[in-house]
Amino acid sequence: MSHPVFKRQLDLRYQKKGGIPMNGALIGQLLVSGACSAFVLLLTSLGLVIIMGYMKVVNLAHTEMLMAGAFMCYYLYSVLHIPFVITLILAYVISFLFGMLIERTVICHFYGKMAETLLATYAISIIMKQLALILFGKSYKQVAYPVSAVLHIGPVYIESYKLILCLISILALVGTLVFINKTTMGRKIRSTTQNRTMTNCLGIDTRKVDTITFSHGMGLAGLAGAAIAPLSTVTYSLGESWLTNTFMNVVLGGVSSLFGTVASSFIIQESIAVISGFSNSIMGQIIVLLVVIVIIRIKPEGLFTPKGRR
Amino acid sequence: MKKLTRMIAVLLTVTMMVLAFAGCAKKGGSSDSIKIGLVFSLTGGTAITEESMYNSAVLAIDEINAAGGINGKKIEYVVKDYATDPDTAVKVVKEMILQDKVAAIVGLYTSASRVAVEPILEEYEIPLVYPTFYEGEEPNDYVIYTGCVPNQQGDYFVPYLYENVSHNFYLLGTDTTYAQGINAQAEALIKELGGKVVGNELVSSDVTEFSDIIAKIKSTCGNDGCVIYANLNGDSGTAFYTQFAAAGLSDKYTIASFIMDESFSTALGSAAANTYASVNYFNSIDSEANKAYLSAYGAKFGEAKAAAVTAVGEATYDAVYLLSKSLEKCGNDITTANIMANFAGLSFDAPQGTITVDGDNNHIYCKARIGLVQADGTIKTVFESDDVIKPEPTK
Amino acid sequence: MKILKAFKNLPVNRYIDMAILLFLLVFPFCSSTYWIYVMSGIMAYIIFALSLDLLWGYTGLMSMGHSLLFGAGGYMIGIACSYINKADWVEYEKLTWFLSPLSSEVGAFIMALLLPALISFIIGFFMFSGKIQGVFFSLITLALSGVAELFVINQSKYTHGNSGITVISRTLISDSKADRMDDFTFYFVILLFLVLAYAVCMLIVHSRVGKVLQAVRENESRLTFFGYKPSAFKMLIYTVSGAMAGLAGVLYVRTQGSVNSTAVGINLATLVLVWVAVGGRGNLTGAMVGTLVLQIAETVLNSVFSGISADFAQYWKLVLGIIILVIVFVIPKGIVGTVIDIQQKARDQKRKDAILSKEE
Amino acid sequence: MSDERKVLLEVKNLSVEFNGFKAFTEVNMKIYDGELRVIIGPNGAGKTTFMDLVTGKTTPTSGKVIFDGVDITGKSTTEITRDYHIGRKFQGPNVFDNMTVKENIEIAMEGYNSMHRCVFFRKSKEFKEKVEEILKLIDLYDYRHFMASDLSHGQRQWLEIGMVVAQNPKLIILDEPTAGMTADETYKTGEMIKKLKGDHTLIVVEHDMDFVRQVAEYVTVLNYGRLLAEGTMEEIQNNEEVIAVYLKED
Repeated sequence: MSHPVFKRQLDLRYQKKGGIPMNGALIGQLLVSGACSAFVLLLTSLGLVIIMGYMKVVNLAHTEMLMAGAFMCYYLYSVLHIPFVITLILAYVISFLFGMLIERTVICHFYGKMAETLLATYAISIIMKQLALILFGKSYKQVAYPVSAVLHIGPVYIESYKLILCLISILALVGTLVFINKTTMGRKIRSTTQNRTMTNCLGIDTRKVDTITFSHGMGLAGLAGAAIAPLSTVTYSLGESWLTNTFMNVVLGGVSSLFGTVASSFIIQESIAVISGFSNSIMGQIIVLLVVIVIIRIKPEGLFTPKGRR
Repeated sequence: MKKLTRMIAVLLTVTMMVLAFAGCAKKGGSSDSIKIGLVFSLTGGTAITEESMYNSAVLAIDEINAAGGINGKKIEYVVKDYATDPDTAVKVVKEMILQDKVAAIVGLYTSASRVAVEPILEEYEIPLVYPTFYEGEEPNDYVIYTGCVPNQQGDYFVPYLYENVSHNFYLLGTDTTYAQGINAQAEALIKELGGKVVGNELVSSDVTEFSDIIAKIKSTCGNDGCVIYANLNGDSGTAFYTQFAAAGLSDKYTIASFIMDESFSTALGSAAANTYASVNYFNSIDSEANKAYLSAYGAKFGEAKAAAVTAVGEATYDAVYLLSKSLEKCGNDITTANIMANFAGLSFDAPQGTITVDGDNNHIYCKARIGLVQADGTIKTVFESDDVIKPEPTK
Repeated sequence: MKILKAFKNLPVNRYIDMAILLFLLVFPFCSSTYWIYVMSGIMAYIIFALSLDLLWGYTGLMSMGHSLLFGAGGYMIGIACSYINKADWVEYEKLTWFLSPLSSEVGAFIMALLLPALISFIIGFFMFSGKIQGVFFSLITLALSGVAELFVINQSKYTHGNSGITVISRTLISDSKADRMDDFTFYFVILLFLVLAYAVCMLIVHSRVGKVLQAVRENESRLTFFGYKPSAFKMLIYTVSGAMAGLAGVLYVRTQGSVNSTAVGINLATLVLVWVAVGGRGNLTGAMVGTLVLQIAETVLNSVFSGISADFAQYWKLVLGIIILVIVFVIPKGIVGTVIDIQQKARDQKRKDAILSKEE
Repeated sequence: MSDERKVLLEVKNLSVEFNGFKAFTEVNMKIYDGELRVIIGPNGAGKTTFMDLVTGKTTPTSGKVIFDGVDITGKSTTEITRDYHIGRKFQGPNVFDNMTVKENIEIAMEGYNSMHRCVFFRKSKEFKEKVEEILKLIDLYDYRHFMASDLSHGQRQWLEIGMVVAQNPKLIILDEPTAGMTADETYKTGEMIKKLKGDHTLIVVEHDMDFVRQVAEYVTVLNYGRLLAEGTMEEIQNNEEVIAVYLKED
């Protein structure tokens, strides 16, 4: 029979702990860590938000694109020793082209049909994952940190690569904002979202607009995948772990505003970080997700929907 | 039009009928061979870990057949993919039992799949050889467990770490029954030894971002040095090692993990260096049996793959050999009762050293080993128990 | 004669329904035990798919987390079984108050239907009174399913964490091995439930409530101008659908002999959407055909591919993905949806001709 | 028109503002039982706002809507439709596309819209007859098994009129019932509306002046959210203010 000590401990484990003595330094550290995680989450959900917000397509292949991006990072940076910055740019470009291919061959046939796009992107995600399994084999692949220094600011530390990730995240966000709000193409994208028929009547090729939007979303996913590759190992199953978080983030942020995504990334990650400081991190995750749902109930369009038309 | 619709209906019915009858086709086993079933995740979340298991099983079968088989009979095998899904595991195990009429099954990795198929084994009375180290359970009458259980790992691991590394432990694990079990065991042992548990935390298996946990570790462990007892699965585990090293904490604290194995360490490189692992087999064991095993493995599947052979791979190799020995003892009277009875007391000179099946609980006597991951990704044995240890799966 | 004429005028999918019923009735007499077992599981999944079709196909509520309700039903049986049979991992003495009905076998069965209904009622009340619509409903249900998976794994005291629970298979209510039916009998028990579930679905969709639900799908805001309260109808159907998904969960768990966290997870939730979409939604038949086709395809592909060679085995999922993609391309309305469309068009043409000739 | 007739709908000092924009300002209006009232006015005159206010889609900033002697200001659309019997036809044909014509009418039928009425619903003979009658009224009897989406634009407009009639409301509000119709169809619609006049009170909002001439008895003109004029068709046609507004439009 069971060892008595072991049994007692088993009972103990149900009164879950995880709480540790809190102090100012730890809270500061958790806030900083939370912020880093928030930027990572923002980066990984950006592509999803753009495709969902501007095209009303639920892209289930998004997380598999992250996985593909991570593999690009592995083969370009770790195997071919291409400089990291160029690797990121290449990852974006390749993913962009891949997105273009997918959009032109598959997605473009199903606009306005949510079920069909869902099914198509689901099929694509299975195919991508299985192809990765077959082509890249069953092993963990490591991408070394491009920079490894750790910065200390008072009692708080931060890894330099995390800072770079924040930077990439901000650049991707700002780049997208500039692209959407300041360029002609961006104007076309916004007007297509507002009123497709009207935009079409103005002589704008909405099909081209769709292709660009989708490809940009996929490109961002590939970029994000490449950027997060060093954080973990690269495997064909990398996408799975991001599914819940990225979709949840989009739900809270609302699909109509990128600022909403920024805010919700921070709300989710900071609260998980702080709550997990007091209790265990799984309950933290569950509580945050439920709170998110309550918030959506009160503001059904997501936290930050633009107030009037601009 | 009416005709068309009717034709469609008829066509549908016919296709379904054909399908149904196709399912009826029986394969059966022949008189000069013994059929066994292999079930591993060839796709799905744990396919990486299970690759060396599958390969080792095939290697062992080929070796046995090359040496003349079992009492002159060749081993024939069917392989099924359960895709890390317990429901699929149930389905394919039933298929192997009912359609392929296998005499015994070797395989499975996740606890969920083992738990799910146990009722089927009981119902159809087919033995399963389960080659994975796991959290321990009340032994099932139809399962032979060729992996080690916590009392063959943790009972030596925790005191070793206490003596050689630090008295402070931060317990971390994926939210699985396995990690819960071994972390609870560690907690009890640490208390008995007089050490201190400074943190105890479970994370869900899809967490690959450890900033906040690393922050907590840094804050609670302070400057005294600490063992991070991190039993994290798959992608989550590799992410933790990587980020822990990147945060520059590897010099201050030491990670120790049951789950660390060669498939991790060869991939992680320097990020895993100087961390501890504990299991009954390491790739680097310096014995003739092990060399023979690895060179045969390397010849068949490639040298690079041989470097990533893990304890579960070796346990599968043992599992097939133990099964063949048991079948051999059965002679021409291959029944489940005989197979199970013959396992008791069976010994095999495995790559890890001699292992023996404990007739009381269907687990194996094996040595406990503790390894230190080197910078090149190999795991060097730093401790080995003097003798084989009796398995206590319900402890 | 009248009956014959009515039979002739049936929509084509009713013929397919009859073909499926005939097939399911004949199937066990000409198949192996293994296939009887596989088909039992598929029939449980069909009930699950039907419950989603009520919600998605008829009411237009695309739940991306329907497995939450399926798993809730399954877990009720699991917890009851482990408690009653004192599984070796069970360390609690008594069930908490809201799980206390699980201490009896019948109580567990009732709970397995009521709890999913209650959960879906609460979620429905929460969302529909708050005007959460469209993609947000889908995403929230998706997230809930994800949360449920975490929760089930985390509450290992009752659920045995990620390892899952073993239950007595092939009984309906009893938790003792002695009451186990053989595969053949149990197959017909499930078939009976399937026919019942199908009858309930037919009753609902052909009733006025069903028509109102379709109107909700078509144009919810217009419906309020006819004096309806769409949210009440949505809650009603979500609750019914939840109970039905719970029933499917019970039957599936009883077929498999175990329940684990994948039963509430996102993976199954997505799969059931795929089944319904491949078959064609909004006609019940599609849900059945889709589930049958894809589940049989999955089983056969896995079996055939691993039969060819082990290295080949890893391709089966790839082929499955390609099949889904091809289906979505060639027949975006789903298998049955397309067939119905062809028939509808032909009938419309006939009616148009009739009207024209009358006018002349 | 004598003032002794029963007032069915009365709006008192009704105003509404959207973010500072005054869409409707202090309008007073009375509509009598059994009357057919046509409301005209240029774009942005507040016609749609008026209908939204009456049917509870928009809540007024100030003022009151009194229907059949009861204050219905601020009540929900469902309540107003169900308890006070106001039916509304929308501008574009707003029907249930993937349902048959007959099903569309059946859904709309009066008195079966509460939950328990729906659950315990059985098709009575009267019900069937009423549905048939309406189908014939809107000239879609032959098309009853067609999907609403397969009908022509004009037929869809009629279908929606039929649906509103099926509600058997005391007051029917028709928003541009002839929009997008051919001349023939428009005429047919006019006759349909005339047939309804005896049994129901109707408010018709319309642009097409030929059609207005065909059906109108008494006309209200709105402009910039204010009441511009009221009177018989003849009076309105000679009203200088109205002419000015309409000329300016053209």
